Amino acid sequence: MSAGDTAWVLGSAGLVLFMTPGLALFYGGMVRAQHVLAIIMQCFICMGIVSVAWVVVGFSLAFGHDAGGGLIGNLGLVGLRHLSQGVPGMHLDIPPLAFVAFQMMFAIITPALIAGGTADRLRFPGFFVFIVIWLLVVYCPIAHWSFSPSGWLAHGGSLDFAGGTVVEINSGFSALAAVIVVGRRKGWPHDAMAPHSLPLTLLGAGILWFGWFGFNAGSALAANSVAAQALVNTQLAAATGLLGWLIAERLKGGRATTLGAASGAVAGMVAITPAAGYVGSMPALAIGFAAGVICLLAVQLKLRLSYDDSLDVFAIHGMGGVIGMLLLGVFATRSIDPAGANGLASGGGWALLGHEALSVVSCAAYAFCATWVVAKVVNRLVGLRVSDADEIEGLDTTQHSERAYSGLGSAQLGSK
Amino acid sequence: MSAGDTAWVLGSAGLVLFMTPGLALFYGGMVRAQHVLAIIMQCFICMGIVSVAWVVVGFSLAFGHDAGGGLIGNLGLVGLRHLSQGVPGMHLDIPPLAFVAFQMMFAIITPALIAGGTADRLRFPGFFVFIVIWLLVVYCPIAHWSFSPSGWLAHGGSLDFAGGTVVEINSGFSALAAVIVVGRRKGWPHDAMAPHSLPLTLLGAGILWFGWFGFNAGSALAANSVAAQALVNTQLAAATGLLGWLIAERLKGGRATTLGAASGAVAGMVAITPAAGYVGSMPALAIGFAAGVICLLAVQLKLRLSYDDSLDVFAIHGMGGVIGMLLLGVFATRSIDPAGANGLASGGGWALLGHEALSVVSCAAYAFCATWVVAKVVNRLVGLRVSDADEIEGLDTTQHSERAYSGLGSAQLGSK
Amino acid sequence: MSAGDTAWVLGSAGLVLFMTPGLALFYGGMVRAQHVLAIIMQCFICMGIVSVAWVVVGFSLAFGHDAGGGLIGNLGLVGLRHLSQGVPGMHLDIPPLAFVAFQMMFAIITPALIAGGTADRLRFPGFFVFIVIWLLVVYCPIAHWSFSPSGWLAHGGSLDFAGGTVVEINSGFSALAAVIVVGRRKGWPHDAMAPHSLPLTLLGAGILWFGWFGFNAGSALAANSVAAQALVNTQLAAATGLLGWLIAERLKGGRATTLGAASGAVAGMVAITPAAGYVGSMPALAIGFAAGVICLLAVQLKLRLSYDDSLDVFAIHGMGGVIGMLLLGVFATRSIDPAGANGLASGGGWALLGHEALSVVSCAAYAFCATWVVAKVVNRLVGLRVSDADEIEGLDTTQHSERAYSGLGSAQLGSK
Amino acid sequence: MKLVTAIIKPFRFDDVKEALRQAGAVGLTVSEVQGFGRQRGHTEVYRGAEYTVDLVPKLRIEVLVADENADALVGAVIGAGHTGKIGDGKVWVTHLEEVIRIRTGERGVEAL
Amino acid sequence: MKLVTAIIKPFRFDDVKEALRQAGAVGLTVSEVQGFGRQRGHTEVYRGAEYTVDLVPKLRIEVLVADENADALVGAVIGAGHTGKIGDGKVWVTHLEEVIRIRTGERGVEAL
Amino acid sequence: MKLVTAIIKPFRFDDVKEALRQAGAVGLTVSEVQGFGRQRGHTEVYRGAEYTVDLVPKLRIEVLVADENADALVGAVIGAGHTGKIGDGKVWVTHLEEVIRIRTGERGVEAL
Ligand SMILES: Nc1ncnc2c1ncn2[C@@H]1O[C@H](COP(=O)(O)OP(=O)(O)O)[C@@H](O)[C@H]1O
Ligand SMILES: Nc1ncnc2c1ncn2[C@@H]1O[C@H](COP(=O)(O)OP(=O)(O)O)[C@@H](O)[C@H]1O
Ligand SMILES: Nc1ncnc2c1ncn2[C@@H]1O[C@H](COP(=O)(O)OP(=O)(O)O)[C@@H](O)[C@H]1O
Repeated sequence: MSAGDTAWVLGSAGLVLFMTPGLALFYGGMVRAQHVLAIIMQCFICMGIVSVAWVVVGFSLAFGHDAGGGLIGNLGLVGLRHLSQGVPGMHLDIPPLAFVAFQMMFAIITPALIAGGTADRLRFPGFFVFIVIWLLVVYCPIAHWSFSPSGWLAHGGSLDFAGGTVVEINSGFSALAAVIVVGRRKGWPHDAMAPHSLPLTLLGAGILWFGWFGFNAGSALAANSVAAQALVNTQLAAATGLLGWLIAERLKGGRATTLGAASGAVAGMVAITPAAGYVGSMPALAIGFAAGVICLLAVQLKLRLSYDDSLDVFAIHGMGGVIGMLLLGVFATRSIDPAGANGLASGGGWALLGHEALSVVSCAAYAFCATWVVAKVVNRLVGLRVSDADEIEGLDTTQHSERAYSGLGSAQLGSK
Repeated sequence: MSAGDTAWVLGSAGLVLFMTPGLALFYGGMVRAQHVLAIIMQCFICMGIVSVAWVVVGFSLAFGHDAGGGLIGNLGLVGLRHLSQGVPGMHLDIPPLAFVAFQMMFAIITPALIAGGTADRLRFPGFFVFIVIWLLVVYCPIAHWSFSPSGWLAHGGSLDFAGGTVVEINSGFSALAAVIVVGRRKGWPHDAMAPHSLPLTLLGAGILWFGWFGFNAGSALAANSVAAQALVNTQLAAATGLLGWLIAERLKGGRATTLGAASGAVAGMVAITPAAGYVGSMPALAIGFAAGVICLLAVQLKLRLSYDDSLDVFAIHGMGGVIGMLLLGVFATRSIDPAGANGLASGGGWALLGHEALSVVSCAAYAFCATWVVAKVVNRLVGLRVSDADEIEGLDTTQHSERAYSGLGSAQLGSK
Repeated sequence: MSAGDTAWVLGSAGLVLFMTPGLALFYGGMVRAQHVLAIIMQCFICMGIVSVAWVVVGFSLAFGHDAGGGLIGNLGLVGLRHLSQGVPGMHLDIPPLAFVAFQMMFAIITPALIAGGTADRLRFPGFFVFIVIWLLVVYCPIAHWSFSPSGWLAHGGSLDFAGGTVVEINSGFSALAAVIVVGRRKGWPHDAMAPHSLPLTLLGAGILWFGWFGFNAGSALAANSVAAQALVNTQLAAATGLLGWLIAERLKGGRATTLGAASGAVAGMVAITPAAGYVGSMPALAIGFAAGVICLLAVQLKLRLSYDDSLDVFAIHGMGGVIGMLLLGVFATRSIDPAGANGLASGGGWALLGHEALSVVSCAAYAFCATWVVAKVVNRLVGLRVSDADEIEGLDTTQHSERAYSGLGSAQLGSK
Repeated sequence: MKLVTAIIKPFRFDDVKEALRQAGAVGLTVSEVQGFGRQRGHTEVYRGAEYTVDLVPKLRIEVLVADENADALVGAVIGAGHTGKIGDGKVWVTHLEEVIRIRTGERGVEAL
Repeated sequence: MKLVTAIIKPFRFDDVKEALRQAGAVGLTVSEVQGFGRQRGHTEVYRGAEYTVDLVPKLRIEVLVADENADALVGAVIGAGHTGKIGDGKVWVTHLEEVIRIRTGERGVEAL
Repeated sequence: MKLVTAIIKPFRFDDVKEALRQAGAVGLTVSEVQGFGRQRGHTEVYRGAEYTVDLVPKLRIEVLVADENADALVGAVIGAGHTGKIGDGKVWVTHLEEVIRIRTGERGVEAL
């Protein structure tokens, strides 16, 4: 057991956990002031319920011994039993619990990401139930496929360094399905729905950027040169994602915006996620840039196709994840991580690209379909959507009996 | 000396320091807009004066060679002299200065916590003097008792992994005493005093959560499996604390609130603090949940007993600390940390629970009584309470000549 | 290669990156609400463009083999080629890429610091071009001089632990030059220009404080006792900087302010930056205190000399850096870092002080003059200053087509 | 000259503004206010402390108008601001002695 | 119909609102304003730059009322808003030509 | 008694306030409002969605004044608020039936 590696993975687990409050602010700043607490709450509740579900059963489903076909783990590790024998199939020089913690943080932020799609119209009880079922039915299987050595995708040769499928494609396509089930916000797309506090969003973006070092470089599960490369790549892809988005804004005739800078950086980091420890620095620049430009274009899709993905989870995480997975098939090279593979541009031929494409298609399809079913069922049984009156008044007062900001006419002027 | 352990403890020291600005925002969001800078300032001044007092004399009082009876350290380490010979009684494989730094951050946040109790009515000079005396007279002795190997509680067999007594019970009961000395806010409990910015509070909660990993897992003083367990336990107790509080809110007939989520998570982390490296994951779930529910109920006490603990420091830190210490006596097991002990549920009998109860009672009593005396004296000599007119106008302009937010009628409209 | 050291440096790189969003908020809170996004954007764009420029050519200019005279590195490491052979002249037990990443974050925050001087009046395209040229023409040479073993200052015997010249003096004197070139804000100094959100500024200060541990202690490039000392010194200098500023405010007849606390802490950390790993804890207290007091006085200079350094970059970073460099010449001692030197007070005579003074003068002069030329050229070719009408309306809507806060009359009330 | 002042529900603003334009208003001034009336407010709860907030966010619109157009504007506000649910607000008309455009010094109808 | 407008100290609002209700007001509209007058403001200092802020936060209350009730409401505001210290504010009465309830189109006293 | 109400550009406030004082105003009340009129607003873009914001930030000033001073105050506002560019705003005068100082109960000119 290496103290250095353990320090790195524990620190990274902390960083990834910190991303979820960061996401809460990133999202919170983008919505209107009467809905901000609701979206923050949807992120925080994931920090609550997912943590519990993860140690009780989720970890076992994702990383337990394969239950058959590489599709899902068995229940052998339920309640974290038998963990002292290590994580099946993995050779870690860190305490198994450190790995459990690190992966727990991924399981937390993924459903929280989905909340951005359906922002400003969900009933809190419905969201709560949805998340629990979604975790077990959608997240755990996909995590098993891509992250567990016995998962059918990982075992088959697909690479995903830090969650391009498990976190990004998964959240993006799941958000799309959820958005279709719950329908558009009242007034969309005609009413203006400007972000109520961009400084909050930029703060959130800063936290996400910081935390993403743990997310990607921590996924090396060691403090070594792969981790260093992953960290550098994360930074570079964020940088070129940011630049790509701003340049595209200028080319489209507008000004460079701060929301664009934040969005582009996130898009770049999304795209580098599956590739972070498998590609060199120069390809990382390209991957980030491609994501910055393409995700900006993908945002416009929703107007064409008339689905109301409030905070563009599909465009940024779904499409960004696809871009990253495919470009990983192009740029991967064993010279960075010998445990990786060579992609198209590194003389590895089309094999890896094929594996990556298979991963993309299967994870996207499963996430979309399974989430559609889960959302439909929860909507029927519990109800996912607030009433029109509550939507107009705002989710904060109607779902949580709170107001985000108390100035005039605030509770200060109320009586007890 | 282990680089891995050193990296972990230095990083943890940073995380714990970061908790104090986090606390400033957590508290700042909960007060009204005319008082927000004052509470932030009270946190920042602890980062200033406590750091200095700590290296000059505080560290020696807490961790120096015992001056007699396990009650307090002697002055041998004043000014950090003789530190190269190590910290008396401790066998560290990290630089002694790393330990000094790590413990310094605990000494900073504890008095800052107290400020939540007396929020919105303290004179700044009075608070400043109070903090300095309090640190030396209340904090350093209790830190010696529980944290120093020669302290009478630690030596006697009490366990406190990361400060259930030193930080939590201490701040909670000290706040209670301070609140009684300075009296209620004007208008309390009749006037509405709603939080002026819950997003700020939730941000603060996110920072606290992140930092608490350093607080608890850093207290292992090594990057090993105890640290990993402590980190997992912190996460789980935060999660169930959050869930427990929200469930209790629902059972009481209300809605789940975001302030409740933040409060419950903090309560859970408070309670797991003394137990983090001594109990397993499943007990951690229970400890957090118990704290979430009980601390919510404890908040109501102030209305019954008519003391105005503005931000519920007693209910959350005092009671949370008590819960954690006692449940540690139940759930502790040597299987996690061989240097620990077995509690009631692990076949260790009543011994540990007795030790923990003794710690609770002695620390609570000392903190309450000593703080009461210190506050009384400072109030007499320097004055702790602002005038009624200043309290109505707000502490920010009257104590600090500043306004938190400048919009209309702001200085923008003033003249130079 | 040491996993512990690698973990520490990677973590530190993350911390230093996090300082730039922290700075964005620190600055953003201090400006008026119609300009806040512009200053945040100027920080974020550095995270974008500097990262790219750094790996493409900047790193090679700063840390490549000396191109002659210790003035600048050659192009041997362009695009991070040949990096596997290590960083010229340095003996690292971490992956070279970790060093590249760590230093990249310094290159990002330094130009971002300059933006505070010229706040509230720059055209975004002009700033963008300015930053790119400035990085290559001003930053990289100075980094080579002081940080590269072959740089003429470092080689000559000057010490600069973490960037007293490269980051602090450089940004301070560059800001002064830029401010002189672009001129004063409309209405300055007659109009009141109060900070629009001090909680944002205090949050930023908290992030900077946290990140500075990575900045200074990470500069040890190892998790050892030098790093521990650097971390303790950072904390102590921040603390006494804070106290020094507040005491000076009181002595001048005013109240202690929260902006003063934040400013003093930053001033203290600026001053300890070059000295962090070379001096003991007690000198660190003195260095921070001196910076807190002197930087407060230096702020008043701009009114005397009529230059409009909006957010006091010169007073705090320029002067703070000078103070730190000179006091390093006094207090440095080999007993902390054997690779360091003994200063005046440690029996080393005047030699080191002479070296430090030479560093100060040469870096300050070069930064000021070169930046003046660069700013003049960019101003002529691209235009650095917005029109009066845009300045009155605000940079956020005119440069970025965004508004920071949408309340009434906000886009919410606009139409699509 | 008259001043038409209206208190409306915020989410009706776009429609009311459009209706006023079509009824001939060339400008208006609007501010955020809080209203108390028949419409119920809501309850807020912070750590168990319940606050009944009986103030409801509204917008206050002022339109300067020539005497003969006042009725049309009042009609426009009623038409577009109407939802039929409690809390739609009020509109009232005041007589003004003088209206001047600051830019030109024009008075009366010229000032609009 | 009359409009009673009052500028008061914010912390008196709860009492003033209660007094108005007891004097027969069924509704009111309130907004945040800043006042300048005899009451001194305060000084703010940011990095040594001193700003004298002579504007003081106030609340502005508007109550529509039947002619015969105006005096009672004015009395209520004075009674409840009074602290006796400088800065208590002003109350004034304007004549209205028309008041309409948007929800129903009712006019005059019916509209209240 | 009269009430002079002015809508002005925010950055003219200091000058207008000073001019009003010199013209004899002892107090005033000001609030933040948004204006719609001839002055063009601006465009905002969020992730490609363009919003045309046609509301412009303005300040609304109210000054209570004795009948004979109203003209002087109107002149002061025009003089100091004038920039000559579109959007300088309006000023208007209303007749008041009564003005009372809350602190003392003084009425009319005494109340100012
Ligand atoms: N007497 C009044 N004076 C001033 N404003 C009033 C008065 N009554 C109502 N309002 C305003 O009109 C709004 C709507 O009034 P309310 O009584 O709730 O509904 P409605 O007008 O549909 O009967 C209130 O929120 C308040 O702003
Ligand atoms: N001439 C005026 N016109 C409009 N508002 C005024 C006028 N004079 C005072 N006010 C308002 O009344 C408030 C209180 O006035 P002030 O002169 O400070 O105290 P007082 O009314 O007790 O003498 C001011 O803050 C301002 O809002
Ligand atoms: N008819 C109106 N009623 C009320 N306010 C108006 C009216 N017309 C203009 N305003 C106010 O005056 C401001 C300036 O008006 P605008 O037409 O832009 O310029 P100008 O007065 O210079 O012609 C507007 O922003 C609005 O606040």
